[in-house]
Amino acid sequence: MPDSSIVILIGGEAGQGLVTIGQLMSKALVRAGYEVVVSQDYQSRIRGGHNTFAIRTGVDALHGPCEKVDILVALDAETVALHKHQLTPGGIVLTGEIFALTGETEGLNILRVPFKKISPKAAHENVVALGVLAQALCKDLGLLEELLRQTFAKKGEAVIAENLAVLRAAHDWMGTQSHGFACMPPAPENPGERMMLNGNEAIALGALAAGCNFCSFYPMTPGSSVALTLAAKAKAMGTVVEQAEDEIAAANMAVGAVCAGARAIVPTSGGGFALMVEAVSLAGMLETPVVFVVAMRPGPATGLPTRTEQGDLNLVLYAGHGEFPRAVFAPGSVEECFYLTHRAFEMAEKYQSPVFLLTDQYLADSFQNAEPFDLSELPEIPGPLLEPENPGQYKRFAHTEDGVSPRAIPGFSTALVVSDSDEHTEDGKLTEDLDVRVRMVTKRLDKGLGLAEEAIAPGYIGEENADVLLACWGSTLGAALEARERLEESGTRAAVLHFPQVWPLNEDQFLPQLEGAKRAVCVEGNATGQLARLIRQETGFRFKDLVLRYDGLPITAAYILRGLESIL
Amino acid sequence: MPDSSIVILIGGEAGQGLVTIGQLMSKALVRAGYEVVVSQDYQSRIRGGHNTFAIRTGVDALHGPCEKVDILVALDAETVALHKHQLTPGGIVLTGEIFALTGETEGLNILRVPFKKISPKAAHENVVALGVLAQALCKDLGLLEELLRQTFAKKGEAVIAENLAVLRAAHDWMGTQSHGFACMPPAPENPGERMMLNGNEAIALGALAAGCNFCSFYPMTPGSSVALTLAAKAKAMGTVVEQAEDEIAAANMAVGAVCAGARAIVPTSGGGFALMVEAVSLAGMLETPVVFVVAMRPGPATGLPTRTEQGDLNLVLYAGHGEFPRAVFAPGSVEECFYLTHRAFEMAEKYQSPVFLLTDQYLADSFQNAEPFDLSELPEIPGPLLEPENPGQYKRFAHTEDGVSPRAIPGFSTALVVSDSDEHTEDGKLTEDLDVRVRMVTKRLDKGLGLAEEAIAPGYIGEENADVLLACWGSTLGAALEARERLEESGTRAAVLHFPQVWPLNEDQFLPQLEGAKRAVCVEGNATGQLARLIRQETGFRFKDLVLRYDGLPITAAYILRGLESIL
Amino acid sequence: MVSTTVTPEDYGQFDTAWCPGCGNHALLKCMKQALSGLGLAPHQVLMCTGIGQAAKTPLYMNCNMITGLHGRGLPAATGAKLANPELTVITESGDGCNYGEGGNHFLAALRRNVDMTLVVHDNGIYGLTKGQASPTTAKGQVTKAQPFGQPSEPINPMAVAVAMNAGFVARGFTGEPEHLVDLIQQAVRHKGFSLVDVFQPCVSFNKVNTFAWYKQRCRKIGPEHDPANREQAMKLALEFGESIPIGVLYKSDREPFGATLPTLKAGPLARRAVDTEALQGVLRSYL
Amino acid sequence: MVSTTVTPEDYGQFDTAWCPGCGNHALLKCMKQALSGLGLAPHQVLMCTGIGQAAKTPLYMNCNMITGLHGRGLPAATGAKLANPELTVITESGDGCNYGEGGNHFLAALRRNVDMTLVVHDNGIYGLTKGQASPTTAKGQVTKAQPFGQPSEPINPMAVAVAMNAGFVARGFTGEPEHLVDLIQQAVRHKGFSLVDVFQPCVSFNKVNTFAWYKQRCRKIGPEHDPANREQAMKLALEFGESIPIGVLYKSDREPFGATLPTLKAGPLARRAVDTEALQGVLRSYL
Ligand SMILES: Cc1ncc(C[n+]2csc(CCOP(=O)(O)OP(=O)(O)O)c2C)c(N)n1
Ligand SMILES: Cc1ncc(C[n+]2csc(CCOP(=O)(O)OP(=O)(O)O)c2C)c(N)n1
Ligand code: SF4
Ligand code: SF4
Ligand SMILES: [Mg+2]
Ligand SMILES: [Mg+2]
Repeated sequence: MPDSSIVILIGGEAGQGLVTIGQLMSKALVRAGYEVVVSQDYQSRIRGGHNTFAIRTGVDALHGPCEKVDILVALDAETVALHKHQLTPGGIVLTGEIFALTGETEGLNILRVPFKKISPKAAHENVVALGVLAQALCKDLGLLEELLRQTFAKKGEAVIAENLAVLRAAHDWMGTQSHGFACMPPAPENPGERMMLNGNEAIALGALAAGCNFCSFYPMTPGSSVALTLAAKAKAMGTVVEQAEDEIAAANMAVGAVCAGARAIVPTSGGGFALMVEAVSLAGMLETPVVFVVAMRPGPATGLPTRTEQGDLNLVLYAGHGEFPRAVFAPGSVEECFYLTHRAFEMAEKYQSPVFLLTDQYLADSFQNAEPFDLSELPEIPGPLLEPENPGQYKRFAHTEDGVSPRAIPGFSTALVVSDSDEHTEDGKLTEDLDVRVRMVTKRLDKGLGLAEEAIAPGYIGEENADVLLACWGSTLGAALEARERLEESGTRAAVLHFPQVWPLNEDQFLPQLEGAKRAVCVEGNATGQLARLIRQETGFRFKDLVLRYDGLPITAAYILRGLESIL
Repeated sequence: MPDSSIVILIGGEAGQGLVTIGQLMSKALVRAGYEVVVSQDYQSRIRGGHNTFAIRTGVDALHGPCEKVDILVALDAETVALHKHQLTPGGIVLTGEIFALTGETEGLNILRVPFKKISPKAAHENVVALGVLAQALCKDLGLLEELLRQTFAKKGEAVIAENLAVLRAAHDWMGTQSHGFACMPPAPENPGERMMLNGNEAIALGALAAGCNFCSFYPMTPGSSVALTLAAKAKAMGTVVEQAEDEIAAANMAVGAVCAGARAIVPTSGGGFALMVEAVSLAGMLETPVVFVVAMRPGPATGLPTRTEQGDLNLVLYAGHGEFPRAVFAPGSVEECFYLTHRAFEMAEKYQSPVFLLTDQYLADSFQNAEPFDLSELPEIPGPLLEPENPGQYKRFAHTEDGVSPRAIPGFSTALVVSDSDEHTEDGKLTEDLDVRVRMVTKRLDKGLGLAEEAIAPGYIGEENADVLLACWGSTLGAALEARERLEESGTRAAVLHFPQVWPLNEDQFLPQLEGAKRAVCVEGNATGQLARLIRQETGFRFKDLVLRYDGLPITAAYILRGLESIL
Repeated sequence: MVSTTVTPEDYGQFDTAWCPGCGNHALLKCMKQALSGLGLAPHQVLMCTGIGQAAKTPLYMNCNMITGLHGRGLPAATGAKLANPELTVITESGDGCNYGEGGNHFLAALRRNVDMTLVVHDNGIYGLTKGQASPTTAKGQVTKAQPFGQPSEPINPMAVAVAMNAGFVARGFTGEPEHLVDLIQQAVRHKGFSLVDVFQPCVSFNKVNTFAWYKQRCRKIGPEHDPANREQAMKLALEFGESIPIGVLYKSDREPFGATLPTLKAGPLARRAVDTEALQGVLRSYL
Repeated sequence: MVSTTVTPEDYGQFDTAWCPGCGNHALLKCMKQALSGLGLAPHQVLMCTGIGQAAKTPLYMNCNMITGLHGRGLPAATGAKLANPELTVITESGDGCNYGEGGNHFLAALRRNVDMTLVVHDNGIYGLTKGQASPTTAKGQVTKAQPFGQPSEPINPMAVAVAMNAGFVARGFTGEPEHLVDLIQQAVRHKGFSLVDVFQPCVSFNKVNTFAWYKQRCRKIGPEHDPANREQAMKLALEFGESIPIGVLYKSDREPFGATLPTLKAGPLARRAVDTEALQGVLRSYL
């Protein structure tokens, strides 16, 4: 199936409102029944610079971002200069009238939108863009009108009316232009209710669905928006959201809160997570179920703080001094963000261990359509034990067959709940008895066996024994799926092996597929092939070929195909 | 060669001075020409509890600690109860008269030393033990007398005389006892000058020899004594030693100091290092040569703070968000501590990267004899560039063939030295240019190629194609060497493959040996086989057998042999 | 929930790993007395400590305990108290823990004013790690880590707390156990963050600030002092020489953290089930 | 080393990534003026910053620079100054960097009194991360991260610094550039740790503490105030309401860090070679 998607790229300076335009347009498209995948590219500054909001949309299922542009909405001249080479034949450029374009513009299908004329108030210029876009795509304004009504509901009827008038005027103006841009194919009829949200919002919602009621964090892009979403919904949900003085406090607060009965999430990014490494070890030792979200961005150090990368897999795999079990999830889509977050809490509570969600800037900021989440489908998550049977005999770290001890909470019974970060006896007190030490190490590692048994199998998409197998993890899924389609179209039998969980690995679930493929290629958003190394460590399987990206942009199907060209 | 060593184990409560006895006795033995390997076992408390100082000594080369005891110096009753089962036939127990022994003592060769009688002042009781020991080993008192004179030099002649009198009295008293303990064989004549020092002291000296002039640290057992040794020698050497407010400060101070011209070391232990993970990434990004010493102890969290383990290899390998090169050294003996620390600084400076030394409590506290270090043998370490040729054109991160840029220091010329933890241009300033990003990633990783080329080859001891190959790293060397000897004696062709550098690995240097062995066993002081996994990751070679120890005690030859029994 | 028949014996009696003569013994006793005197049963109390000699205190008494990481007692305590406002949460650990490694959490705790108590065993030294300078070690004091003398000015935790308008600021001395019991009780009763810095002689490593040294200097603050008077409190806080005032230096009228936070009003988090209706509403906001 | 012909132009002119109207522009200009006015050439100055909008300042001027980690400007600066006492070391970054993430280093810097200067761009907000509350955000101020209002009391850095007997404590305002240049110059000249907290309006995210808000409140401390008077300084420090004093609040007579440390006396570490003889002596002590 050739690519029938359309890409609308809105570009301009930070502060020009391009995210507002993009979000409203995306939402209208989703409501209309279209598929949407957004990728946002921005700089580490509040005003100025060059930012883009790219909406890829269409009727058929969409997976990842892509590089072409069909409609370029240029809020400044730089946007045209930087993106004109991405324009597809027949693509159009919508710009304002005030700025002079620099460089070669010949051959470009440029429409100068009279923003000022259509919208006398600068505040409504974004609405102009929406009206023009709707017309370009041959969409009627109903959904956008409804959206604007909702958006400005609090500002009163007058404001709504003003905006709607501008929207219509813009739509009408565009109707008078002959731009030759083909209408979008019609969306499915009665699409039903569809959600639009980004990866971090989906993580926040997954957490809420899992009963998460505590979030301690220190702001860090691109992790913060998980916390900000929880904060925005705190009034409805009662979630305690506390901004800590630093990441160390955020992590230790979560450990304290969970020990006292909370269900906690700690969102951050690589650099912030680096500061939590000691607390991760504490969670391992106290057997505290805390879910850490690490939204990756390119490092080392401050790196490219607003771009994307998959460079922190190793860090998360081995964070913490000493040895203890953990699980690491890596959602491949916004929808997976929701369900895997729920799963993360389930595994954390069940095995009383720190559990990690690895996402990245691309996915964190990528708005996508999703089927309404089905809460009834979600498994129950075991909770702590508020009232142990024999409070006087209660032992926090009692030995059991699977290493999991009943976890009581202080204050709800007369049981004393004692947790010591030193090696401890079953009743949680410091010990220097080295035999007890050995038993406790075994107890903790035993829980890892359970986690391994419950590991989610990697997804395999494609026929068996493909010529090319694209292995990937986390947010790279979409690009890999699309690359597979392109390969199949060009006659290469291709498959995708996607790891939504990268630890523990259970080789029976994927080694046959890897070995069955003629050529297995590992596709990762980093420079050293971290998953490839991990797979070799755990199974001995060696990827001869890697497609790696580490320039701060998300991997696209085209990027993978270019990479394969030099390999195959 | 059967084990001809003698083990003197001094046991008692913290605060009873057993370390003083042990150190003086060890030093006397070393000066006399004997080989010495000390292992210290203590608890996380200042007074009380049960501590031991075990001196293994003999004429033949000694490698590691061992489990038997020939002379048990029991400063309390508990020591007898806890260690009598380790006594070799003919072994003796030296105790005081005041305390009643509990439990079975039949068959023990117990000598009640009249401490009070020999030494009316309690302060001299330790000296009694020394005199008695010397007599038991048939040593004359010359060296001990000299040592006491040096030890008490500052306290004046009267104190010295008192001590010497007690020493002689104790020696004489023991002469009147019939204990049947065999004399030690004579030491080599004219042993020449020999050093006695522990692993952390050797690291400190190695650092000084490498021109290290800055140490920032936060106290943490067993890492602190590197800093304390540097502090003790600071008056002589001018080293700036600063106790930081926390580990984060310690690490960032070091980065700042090095950028301003210092050569810096940062000693800590796993939990403290966990807090430095972000700063490690900073050192990677700013290409700052900092040497981190991680003295391992059992985790997770506080774990067993005074015991030993090799559980932090993974943590150190992957510390830091993002990707950048590093080198990790793991000395196998006190002597190696010295030379590898020097090497660590050499590699750090040459490749402008963070470099790590992994040691552990056993080695940190193990006093051993060593040949006087030969300073003239040490290679020159490249220093920074104080006066760049063209100061106006200076670029801190200039591209070069090997990725290493001339490193200028602020203030010594008019060159401006600019370092940004964001991705940066050659002149060190923040950039959002993604092509520059790619070039800079490559530049940094290129340095890793140089580090790999210069990797120290693992030591291979034994014949080719051995029946059993014991692979190990760091402080486990001694036990492995001794286990090899035992195996050879019992007719098994055995070899040892020791990794003094665990990263980067260069498979040509060791894979043939691993593959050539009938049976390769990885011996590690942790519960998950971290080196074994790393080797599989890097080479595909899989150890079918592991001998792991994680009870807080150092690996001994006997432990390895017991482990092999269940395997072979 | 408060029973009136709690006795210090309910808090048990344990062997300790402390040195004979250490001030910690007295402090432990005072803590048991204070808590039982308040009618708090062991299961109503959660001690969150860091790591150090002081931080071992809850090992030697019956109570709920989280012994976490060096310097991180306060954040764990904060999390615990937010998770269950009904618990009596106390952080007990050393000067190194709270003013050194955990300095940032100390500042944050003063700002947050969560209703919990911090008892600092202030021995002017890093005890457990064998005698390096702590943030309260006097300038110039020689240790193995500071052979030229501690080069920095010690922190004055009382002055910092008063400067930050802390909820409750007191100083005690293990040599004045009754006085100390009263301070701890006032601190626990105070609604908001309470700091009790306790002079606790370390007989093994601090040969300067000995029992006698403190004994000679500590002077109980008399009833003439009004703890609401910040200016006077600051004066007392800055007195650190031949005479050192002990007692309650300062009490502010700040409301405790979260007094108006709707999210804290529904009681302990452990008892809250997911409000599915609210959640459905939240999900619908993304349609 | 001090040249007298340095001009602000020597510090260059660069495009910035700051918002139009941001107080940082004025502060940058003041900094260049202050340094050139002191006769310091760019290569004599090392700026060690954290991460944030404020921390970008040295990117926009000629000088040596280490832009390190968020909150860690001070320890890097401390290390650098100890390594080369001849450098003029300045840390410049935000309220979040220094009083939030880096709070512990702030306390330690006050204690150490290393001869360096800290200029805090105090905009009462986390600018770069888009407007969460910072430690100086007013209690109750609503942000996206604090929808119920910032729940904690803000830190009063002036009061903390005076309570800690800091070397040099001043407050400036970007709306009073000449005054600010003078403060920075005094701070750099002061031998010891100098704190200059600068009100710097963030036009994008702090709609409370605007330029006008500060302008209306800031009142220059007059010559009648004696900065050596700690009590008076504390009074000024606690004044934070309708009127806020700006200027030099406090100066103590503490000697700078290491004034008596033998290890710091031999000059920059980069110029020191290994003293082989001394080293041989050290090695011999292990024979
Ligand atoms: C992250 C970390 N750094 C350092 C240590 C080592 N450590 C344990 S206790 C301690 C100092 C204890 O001093 P203080 O808090 O004053 O308690 P005290 O022993 O004096 O009661 C240190 C540095 C540690 N456990 N963890
Ligand atoms: C360890 C770490 N945590 C968080 C961040 C994200 N971060 C960057 S700047 C900043 C806050 C900046 O606030 P402030 O210091 O006040 O500077 P401003 O931008 O207001 O000038 C934060 C939280 C980071 N870079 N590193
Ligand atoms: S070392 Fe000091 S603080 Fe620790 S137990 Fe001994 S006397 Fe007490
Ligand atoms: S966000 Fe605020 S502080 Fe940052 S540049 Fe803009 S106005 Fe200045
Ligand atoms: Mg202490
Ligand atoms: Mg700010």
